[in-house]
Formats: sequence, structure tokens, C-alpha cells
Amino acid sequence: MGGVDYPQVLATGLTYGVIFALIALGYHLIYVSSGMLNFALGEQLAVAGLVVLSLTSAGVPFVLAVLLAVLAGAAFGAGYERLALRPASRMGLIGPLIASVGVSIVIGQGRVLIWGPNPRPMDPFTGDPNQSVAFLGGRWQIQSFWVIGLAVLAATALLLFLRFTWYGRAWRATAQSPVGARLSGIDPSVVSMSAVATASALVTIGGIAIAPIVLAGAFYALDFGVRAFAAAIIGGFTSTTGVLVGGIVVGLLDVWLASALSAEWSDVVLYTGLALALLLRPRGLFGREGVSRA
Amino acid sequence: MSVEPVLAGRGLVRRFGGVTAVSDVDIDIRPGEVTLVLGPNGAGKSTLVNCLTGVDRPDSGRVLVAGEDVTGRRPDQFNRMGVVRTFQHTRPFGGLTVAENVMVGAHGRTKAGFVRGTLRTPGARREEAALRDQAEELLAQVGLPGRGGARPTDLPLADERRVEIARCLAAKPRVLLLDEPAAGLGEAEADALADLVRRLCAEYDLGVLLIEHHLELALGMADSVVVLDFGKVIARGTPEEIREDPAVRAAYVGTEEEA
Amino acid sequence: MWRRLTAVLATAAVSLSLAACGGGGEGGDGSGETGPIRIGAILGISGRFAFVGEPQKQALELAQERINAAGGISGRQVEFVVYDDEVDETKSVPLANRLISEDKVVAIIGPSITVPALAIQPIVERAQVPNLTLTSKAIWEGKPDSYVFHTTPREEVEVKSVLDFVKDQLKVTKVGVIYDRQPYGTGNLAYLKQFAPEYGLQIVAEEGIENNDTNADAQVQRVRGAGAEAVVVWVGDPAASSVAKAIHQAGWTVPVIASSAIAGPRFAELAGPAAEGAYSNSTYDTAAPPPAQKEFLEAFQARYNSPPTQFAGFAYDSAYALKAAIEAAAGKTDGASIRQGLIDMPPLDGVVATYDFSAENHNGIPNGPLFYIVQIKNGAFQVVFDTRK
Amino acid sequence: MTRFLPKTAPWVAPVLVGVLVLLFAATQDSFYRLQLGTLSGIYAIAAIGLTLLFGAAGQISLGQAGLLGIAAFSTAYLTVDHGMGPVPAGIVAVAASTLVGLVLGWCALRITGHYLALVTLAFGLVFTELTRTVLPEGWYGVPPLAIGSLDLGDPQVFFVVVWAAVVLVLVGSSLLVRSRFGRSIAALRDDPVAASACGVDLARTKVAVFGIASALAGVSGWLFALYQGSVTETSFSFTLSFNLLIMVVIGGLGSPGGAVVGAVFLVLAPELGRRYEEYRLLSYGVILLLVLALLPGGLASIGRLVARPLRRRRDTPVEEPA
Repeated sequence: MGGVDYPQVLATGLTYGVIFALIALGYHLIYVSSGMLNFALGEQLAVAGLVVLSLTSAGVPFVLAVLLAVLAGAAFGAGYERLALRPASRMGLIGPLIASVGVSIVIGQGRVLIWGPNPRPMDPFTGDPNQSVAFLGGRWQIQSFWVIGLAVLAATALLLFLRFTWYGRAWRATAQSPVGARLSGIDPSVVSMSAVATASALVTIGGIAIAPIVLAGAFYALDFGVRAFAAAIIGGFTSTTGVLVGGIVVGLLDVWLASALSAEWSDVVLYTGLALALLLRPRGLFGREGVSRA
Repeated sequence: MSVEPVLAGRGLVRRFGGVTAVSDVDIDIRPGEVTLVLGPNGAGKSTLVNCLTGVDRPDSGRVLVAGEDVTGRRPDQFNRMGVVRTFQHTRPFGGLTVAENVMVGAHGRTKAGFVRGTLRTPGARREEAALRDQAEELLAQVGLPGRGGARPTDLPLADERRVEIARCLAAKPRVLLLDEPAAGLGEAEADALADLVRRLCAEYDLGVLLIEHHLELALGMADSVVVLDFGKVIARGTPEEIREDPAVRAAYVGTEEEA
Repeated sequence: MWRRLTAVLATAAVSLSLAACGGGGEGGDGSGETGPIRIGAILGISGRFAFVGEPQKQALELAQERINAAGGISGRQVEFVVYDDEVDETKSVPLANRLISEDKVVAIIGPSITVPALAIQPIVERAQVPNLTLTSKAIWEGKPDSYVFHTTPREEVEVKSVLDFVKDQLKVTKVGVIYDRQPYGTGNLAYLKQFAPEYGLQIVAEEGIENNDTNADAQVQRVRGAGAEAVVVWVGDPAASSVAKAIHQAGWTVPVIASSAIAGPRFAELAGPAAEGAYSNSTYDTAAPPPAQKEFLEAFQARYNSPPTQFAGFAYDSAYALKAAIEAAAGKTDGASIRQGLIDMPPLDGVVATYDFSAENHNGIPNGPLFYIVQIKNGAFQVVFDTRK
Repeated sequence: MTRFLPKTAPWVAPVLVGVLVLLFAATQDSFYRLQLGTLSGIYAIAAIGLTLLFGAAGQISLGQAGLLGIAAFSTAYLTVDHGMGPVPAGIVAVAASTLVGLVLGWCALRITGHYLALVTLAFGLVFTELTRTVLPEGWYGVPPLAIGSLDLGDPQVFFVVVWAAVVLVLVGSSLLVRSRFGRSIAALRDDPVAASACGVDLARTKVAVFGIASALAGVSGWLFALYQGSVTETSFSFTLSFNLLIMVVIGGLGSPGGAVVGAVFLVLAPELGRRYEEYRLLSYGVILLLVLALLPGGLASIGRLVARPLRRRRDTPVEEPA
């Protein structure tokens, strides 16, 4: 069935991989700071491009529109953490998980009602649409460089924040012991809200960057969301670098499978792999023990 | 009166990374006797209980029930062998009533599976009725008559401990391991609990292992004492011997006054 | 204990009474001799196939306005009751029942896509409600007394027009096919493979794609690897435009022929410069349309300021076919009369073709060539070849 | 987990539902509402299974639709391709989905909480992708229910048969929840360590409750195939898994009666605002959030709105996923 064009797999796989990594980073942030799992990030990514399109068509300059969209995304994240996830945590840890499913349904259906069911094209940040350049033996879209650049930028900024600021370090500790965190002056509920807000900002950036390649508002929220779960699991929910590496791995694997097997079977293999990874090694490659077997 | 121990630990070792929580501990629990394990916080008391009840697996050494080696068995298998325990932080079943909590305690020795339970076969109905009666009776015995319908999470801590003890008794056990039952209780409540344990120990010829660092109360209840420090047995004997033992005094300097 | 009993009682009663009173709304009996004639429609308006259902809904709205403005059907106003089944037959089956037993419609137009269309067939047959199905796959099984009629061309017609164009105009022999993994794609793939040898063509690659996929790099790369000299794309948007983009990005210059599913403005809008030069089939001769088609194209453009896709045309023709049928049945609107009316009615010069039903042939459109080949030239489809001549 | 199990006598809810059903069937001329009533009954059976699994036993599953799908596809395969009767095909179909459920139960032994949610989600997605790839056209022409020569396909009769099954399952599950097994799965949910110390074999109990829930999902899938007549993967996507979860949550976790109420509500609620057809899914999401925030006990707890507030707000440290 034709040899696999590895340079092209690298080009496309990396572009999608960094997006999965961004979402996985969002899952990681929320998990380490509040122990919650959030299903809504995929839909937030899918709607990001549409928000920018609406703003620009209303005359807002592009860069300002992106900033506004990211801020709006963060505010929306903080909002639904407070209104939906937090009250549901009375039901134990599974409550917020189901609440995030509810939020993803509301976002998804809201998107269809406001912007209609059809996806919309979006111009790349620079260069004309579908223009591709040869690089490392593969054909790269100009926009791919924007996607990878922005994602790496956002991820490193966050890594620096988590590692080298006092508040950042506190975030990682809050999930382990909210009581301990509270004793050292950190309010876990504020941390949890800011974690969801930051994760929302991350996926909004990712959504805006990837929209020119995959159309704004198309039906890929679940596909991206579940692939990002696979990335987070391969990386081990608890390790920041692990989830980033996991994202790239899943991106490359996904595209490689599509060209080596066929697009139809790549989904089946990917989801089966996700289930097996969970069963055999829930801690993932890099994660610390945090999984109960009881 | 060296009667065959109903539950024994031989050369038990348990390490967590570099820390040896339990190192080479021998311990015997004899029917009708209260064996006390004393030791400051972090001495490995809870780890020892976990190893003796299957909640944790010792790295080496053996656990014997009535002489039979049962090292590494699951907690529910220990339960079916008559070894039951309470927990340092009470672990009630919040979704069930107090009576139902006690009835779950008897799960190990009852049989009605989900088919017979659903079809309400005569056998299942008889067993259910017997369980209900036993629950009411045990609750009365532990001093909570008629509280079967309440929610465990609505009870004060002392009563919640009593429900947990009733839950253990529902299994008609041979050995009862109590993990710091008096923790967080007032003086009067602790004494009342001590009397209850002694009474149950005599009435059911129960072997009791008591984990406590509430010195005066525990020594009063115990028939024999083992003192742990950093996972090792530093003294063994009757309560009176232990009171004067210099090694114990050293490990416990300054804890006398602790309420 | 009693408090809980009242709780369960209250909520269960409320829920079940929902059902009893819920749909009481529209009273009136559509099939009575007076009052508006109600015609039902089940279309895939939202979800994956919105690009098919949405224009069809618009076409029916346009038809309702124009029919009523011209005096309605046999003196009675017409009302189209349109439901969205999101192309999920779990929804189309109850919707069909709702149209029949609740809204008392006299006929049903749609569904647009194969799976729901097959699913509601037993329902319309049992309820004896004429069904003008809009799916291209042959649903009618040939029984003369069936209540199912087609106002869409048979799939082979379009497949043959594509193969003919590839052989005679593009003059290549090795063809790669990228097809929708749903029945719309697999059905036509089968016809392509069946008729290709007749045209001396060889199918060298078959790659499935999901209608909603927005990345087709893998499929394009494998078709190119198989040595295809032309790429036939049998899937709707956004997948079709993704294929065009992938070909463009791979720097591969190869003729692309897409099915009539994308013969509309959206393909160029989504694919951008990558769409340039792509061919497709269209039922409209935009250059010199026959009178009925010209009037519809202008009316649709005026009403919705965007050119209609072929799907809109089929829906519009179905509306007028039913009008002609009822008039042929002297205004009677029971199922059997309308069915007979469809058979007896004079040939209807519709937007897409001249429709002529008979007991033995429920396919309104004759089996001959029908399509125009169109090509994207600076952003819009233009007719470049007429398969009829 | 929610702290309340409704304590109505086991026969109350089922008898009540039975009466309402017969009333509904007799008065219904509209075939459409009969069909919706049947569909809500079919989903109710799967919802009862899920509320036992998730509400009572605390084992979350986001892939329950896959189990329905397995049974529906097996039924279609056996009846259409092999001419098997609807009932024997049903027995094989339910066995198939139960078997898969037991495998999922085995998975639940190795991982819990969030990870279990993800494995079950992955299972559901694998089912949809696999069937979409292997069987894009699905199956048509599944015969209606018939026992031997007795045709039960007539909508009114089928409606009553489905709801008779619902009442049967409701009685069974209400009794089950109150039996020794019911207490052991509640103990498993509330505190696995303590449950094990009380003699509950966690492994066997988890696998058993997964088996029961999958069997009920299988019955639901079988009846769905007979009801719909055609089977394709679109009917068993993750949307159905989420909808089942919503039915169970808004009905009241762990309460079989609540699951039935949740199923009826979710299938029939859109009838309220027929004009707002497109707001249907949006409203499900909003309702779920409202119930999670305001009514942890779900609809069935409306009577308990004045419930005693949880006196001791347990400041649960983030132990590993529940």
C-alpha cells in the first residue's frame, strides 16, 4: 500500500502533536492542582477559531481579536469551574468529571446554535492559504510553523511558571494535599479555578493556531480531546514534561498509522492502544505513582 | 497460660523505600486476652496491624492464624478466617444506614449471592432477618440501641467508633484488632470504650490486639504488652513490668502527661 | 418513607404526562378536504451532512411561498413541516411516525441520506404515505404498488458521466478514488469499480475518508503512491476540500473530479486556492439554463443570496411533483390518491430534469446522461462539458 | 458519592410505573408517542444497569452504549443473516454483551476512578470506529419481537412488553439494592478498603456488578434492534453513553426508580418544546449541570429536598481517584 512518506509524517504529525500536547498540558494542570479530569477542553479548542473569526469580521484587528479570545477563554474556564465543576465535587471526584461532560455538551451545542453547523475557513496568520514549503524533505504549511511556535512558547512559559515561581510550585502540591496547601496559605479553590482558566487559555491558543489548517468549528472536538487524553496517559498525568512528550508521540503515531495502515484503521488502533496503555501502565512512562489499585 | 495464639506474627518486616517501618516483629494474640502494642507516633503500629490483617503485605516473615501460614492473603480472606479490625480514621459506609453498616460486617460469613438475594429465596430471607436481628442486638451491646436507622456520618465520633466495633463483631470474629480506638475521644468516652472492649473480650473469648498511645488507658486494659520503637520490639511483658522498664521510659520521655 | 413515595410518584407522573399532553399542539387534520395541505420533510439539517439538508430546507421554504402565492394546490394552501434528523436513523424513525400520526402529513419528502432513508421505508409503506426520497441510492425495490418514489438521479448516471469525462476529456487510464466511508461513498465506489473496465479505466487506489475529516494527507499520499493519473473524490465537504488542499500542499498536479455533492460555493470557500481547476458534476447549466431551471436559480439567489446546490433542486422538484400529483388526483389528498396521482401526472419539467413516474418505474428521472461537468475557474464553478450531447 | 439511597419499599416504584404504563398504552392513539414511550422503556433498562454499576457500586462507565451496540449488532446478525428467532438471538446477544462487560469488570480491578472512565470511553470509541469501518452500512430488516409464532411486533403490544420488562428489572434491581449483594456494592463504592476488611471480595463483586449492568445493557440493545428494525453504529455512539449517564445522574444515583424517571424524562422532555427542536441537546447539558449543582440526589430526591444537610463536611484529601 505504498511506502510511508516519513518526512511528511513528521510535518503533519508534529503540527497535530503539539496541539495534543497543549490540551494534555491543560489536563495535567487541572489534574495536579485539583485532581479533576476535564472533558470540556476539546470543545473549547474547537470553538476558539470561531470566536476570532467573529471578532475580526466585526472589525477588531487580528492580534487584538486573538488576545480577547484567549482572555475570554480563560474567563469562561474560570466561570464554569466555579459554576459547574466545584458544586459537583460534592459527589466526590467523579462529579466534576460528569459536570465537565455537561459543559462540553453545552459548548458544542452552543457553537452549532451561534455559528451554525458548518465549519468555516480561516486564513493562516501569514502567507496565503495552503501555501506549503519544502523543509526537512516534507511539505510544511506556513501555518504549521505558527502552530508549533505558539505551542512551544505557551508550554515553556507555563513550565517556567510551574518550576520557578512560588505560586507555580504550590499548584503542583495542591492536589497531593489540599490540607497542606491550605496550611501554607494557598486556597485550593482559587488554585483549581486558575488551573482551569490557564488550561482554557492554552487550548484557546491551540484552537486559534490550528484553525487555518483544520477549519474553525469543525467536528474534531472529541477526536482531539481523546487523543490528548492518550497523550496525557502515555506521559503520565502527573509529569509536566511527560504529557508534552506524550502529545508529540500521539501526533506522530496518529499520522503514521493513517499512512501506514489506512485512515479507517488508525482510529481503531489508536483507541485500543489508549485502553491498553491505561490497563498496563496507568502511571504512563513518566508519571509518579498516583493510581490506586484498590 | 500459654494457649495456642489465634493470630501470630513471626519475624515480620515491612520497608517503605529506605524506612523500615516494621523490623523483625514477633507477636501473639491469644483468645480472651488483650495484647497491647505501645509506641510513639511512627513506631510502625499501624503498619503492623495492616500486615496482620492483609491490608498490607510484609516484605518478609509470616502471619499465622491458628498456626496456619496465611501471609499475603487478602483482607476479605482474613475476615472469613475470623480476623477483623477497626481503623484509625473511622471508615463508615456513608451511603448505608448504621444497621446496614453492621450487616455488611457479617458479609464474610453469609452466603446469599445476588441471584438468591434478588429472588428473595426462603434461605436468603431467613439470613436477612437473622442479620437484622444481630445488627440490632450488637448495636444495643455497643451502647447504641435503636440507632440502626441513622446515617453513620451523622453520629459523633465516639458513636461512629462503636458502630465500627459492632460491624466487626457481626463477623463473629476470633480476633479483633483495634487501631487507636481512643484517638480523639474525651476521658469519659475513652473509659467507656475500654470497659466495652474488656466486656466483649471476656464474653466472646475474643483475642484483642490493641494499638494505642493513650498510655494510662491502654495499660489498664492490657493483659500483655509489646512496645515498639522505630519498628523494633524494645520491650515485652505485663503492664506492670512495662511501667517500670527504663527502655520504655526513654522512648516515652515526656509523653506521660499526654492526655 | 411516605415522603419518598410521593417523590417518585410525582416525578414519574409528571414525566409520563409529558408524553400525553406534550405534542397536542398542532390540531387540525392535514388530510381533510379543507385547511392547509401539510407535507412532511425529514432532512439532515445539522450535523455532518448539513451542507445537504440546509439548502433543501431553504428550497422547500421557497417552494411553499411560490406555490401559495400562485394559489396553492387545488385551491388549498400548502404547509411544509420540516424536521432535522441530524442524519441519525434513531431520530428519523420517530420523526417519520410523528409526521404521520401527529402532524397528519399527506406525503413525506426526504430523508436526504441513505441510512435514514432506508430506515423509514417500512414505516411509510405500512402507513401508505407517499415518500419522495432524496437519497441517491436506489431505495425503491421495484414493487409497483410501493409508496416510495425517487426524485434524484440514480447513482450510476453520475458515475458514468464521471468515467466518461475521465476517458474522453482527461484521457488518462489510472484512477485513484477517495470515498466517504458511509454508504454514500461505498455505494458509488462499487459502481465506479463495476463500470470502470467498460471505459478502459483502472481503479489503482481506494482510500476511505470520514465526511468530517479535515486532514487528507494520508489518503492523498497513498493514492499518489499507487500511480493515479486522476483523483475521483466521492465525499462531501469538509473532507472533499481537505483532499484538494492536501493535493495542493503536496505540490502534486493531478486532475481532481469530485461528485455533485460539492458542486456549490462552499468547496472553493473552504479549499481556497487549492480548489482552482477542480472538476465536479452539476445538474445546473449555469451558462444557459432551461426556463424552469433559470427561474429557480434566480429565485433562490434572490431569496438566499447564494446559488443553490443540486440538493436544493431535488427538494424543490419533489414539492412541485407532489403538487402535480394532488392536482392529477383532483385535489384528493389520501395516500393512495396521491400515489396514483404521481403515476398519472403529465411529465413535469422540473429544475433538474423532466420527471415522469410510472407504476413500473418509480424513478422520476430517466436513466440517460444528465450532468454537466463543471470546473472551478478563479473561485467559482463553470460549465465546461455537457455529458448530454 | 451521593449519600442517600431512597428507602421506598421495593414494590412501590415498579407497581406505580406499571399502572402508569398500562394507562398510557390504552389511551395512546398516536403511534409516535407509543414509539417514544417504547424507546424510553428500552433506555430505562440500560439506565437501571448503569445506576447499579455507577450509582450503587461507584464504578463509572462512559462506554455503556458500546455494550448496547454489541447486543444490537449480534441480534441483527443472527436474525437477518442466520434467520434465528428474535428470542434465541436475544439470549446470545445478551450473553455476548455480558461477556464483554465481564472483561470491562476485569479492567476495573486494575484501575479505578478517572482511569476507569477513560478505559470505558476508549472501549465505546473502539466499538463505534470498528463497526463504522467494518460495517458502515449496518443491518436492515431485523424482524419484530415474536415468541414462536406469537407476533409481538404490534406497536401497542411491543410497548407493553418492553415496559413489562422494565417493571420486572425495576423490581429485581430494587430488591437487589436492598439485599446482601446490594449492601456489598454500596460498601465497595463508599470505602473499598473497609469493604474488603468486612469480607467483601472486591474482585468478584466488581466483575459481578459489571456483568449485571452489561446484561441489562444487552437486553436494552436487543430490544432496540427489534424496535428500530435497522442497526447502524450511529445509534450507539458516545452521545448515547453520555445520555445514559445523564439519565442516571438526574434520576438520582443508585436509585433504580430514579433511573427509569431519568430515562422517561430525557426521551420525552423534547416533546415539551417541539418548536425548540434544536435546543434539545443543549438543554440536556444544562439540565445535567443544574442537577449536579443543586440536586445531588437527582429528581428522585425532590421529596427529600429538605434532607438533613451533611453534618460533617468531610474535608476529603485528594485521595487517589475514587
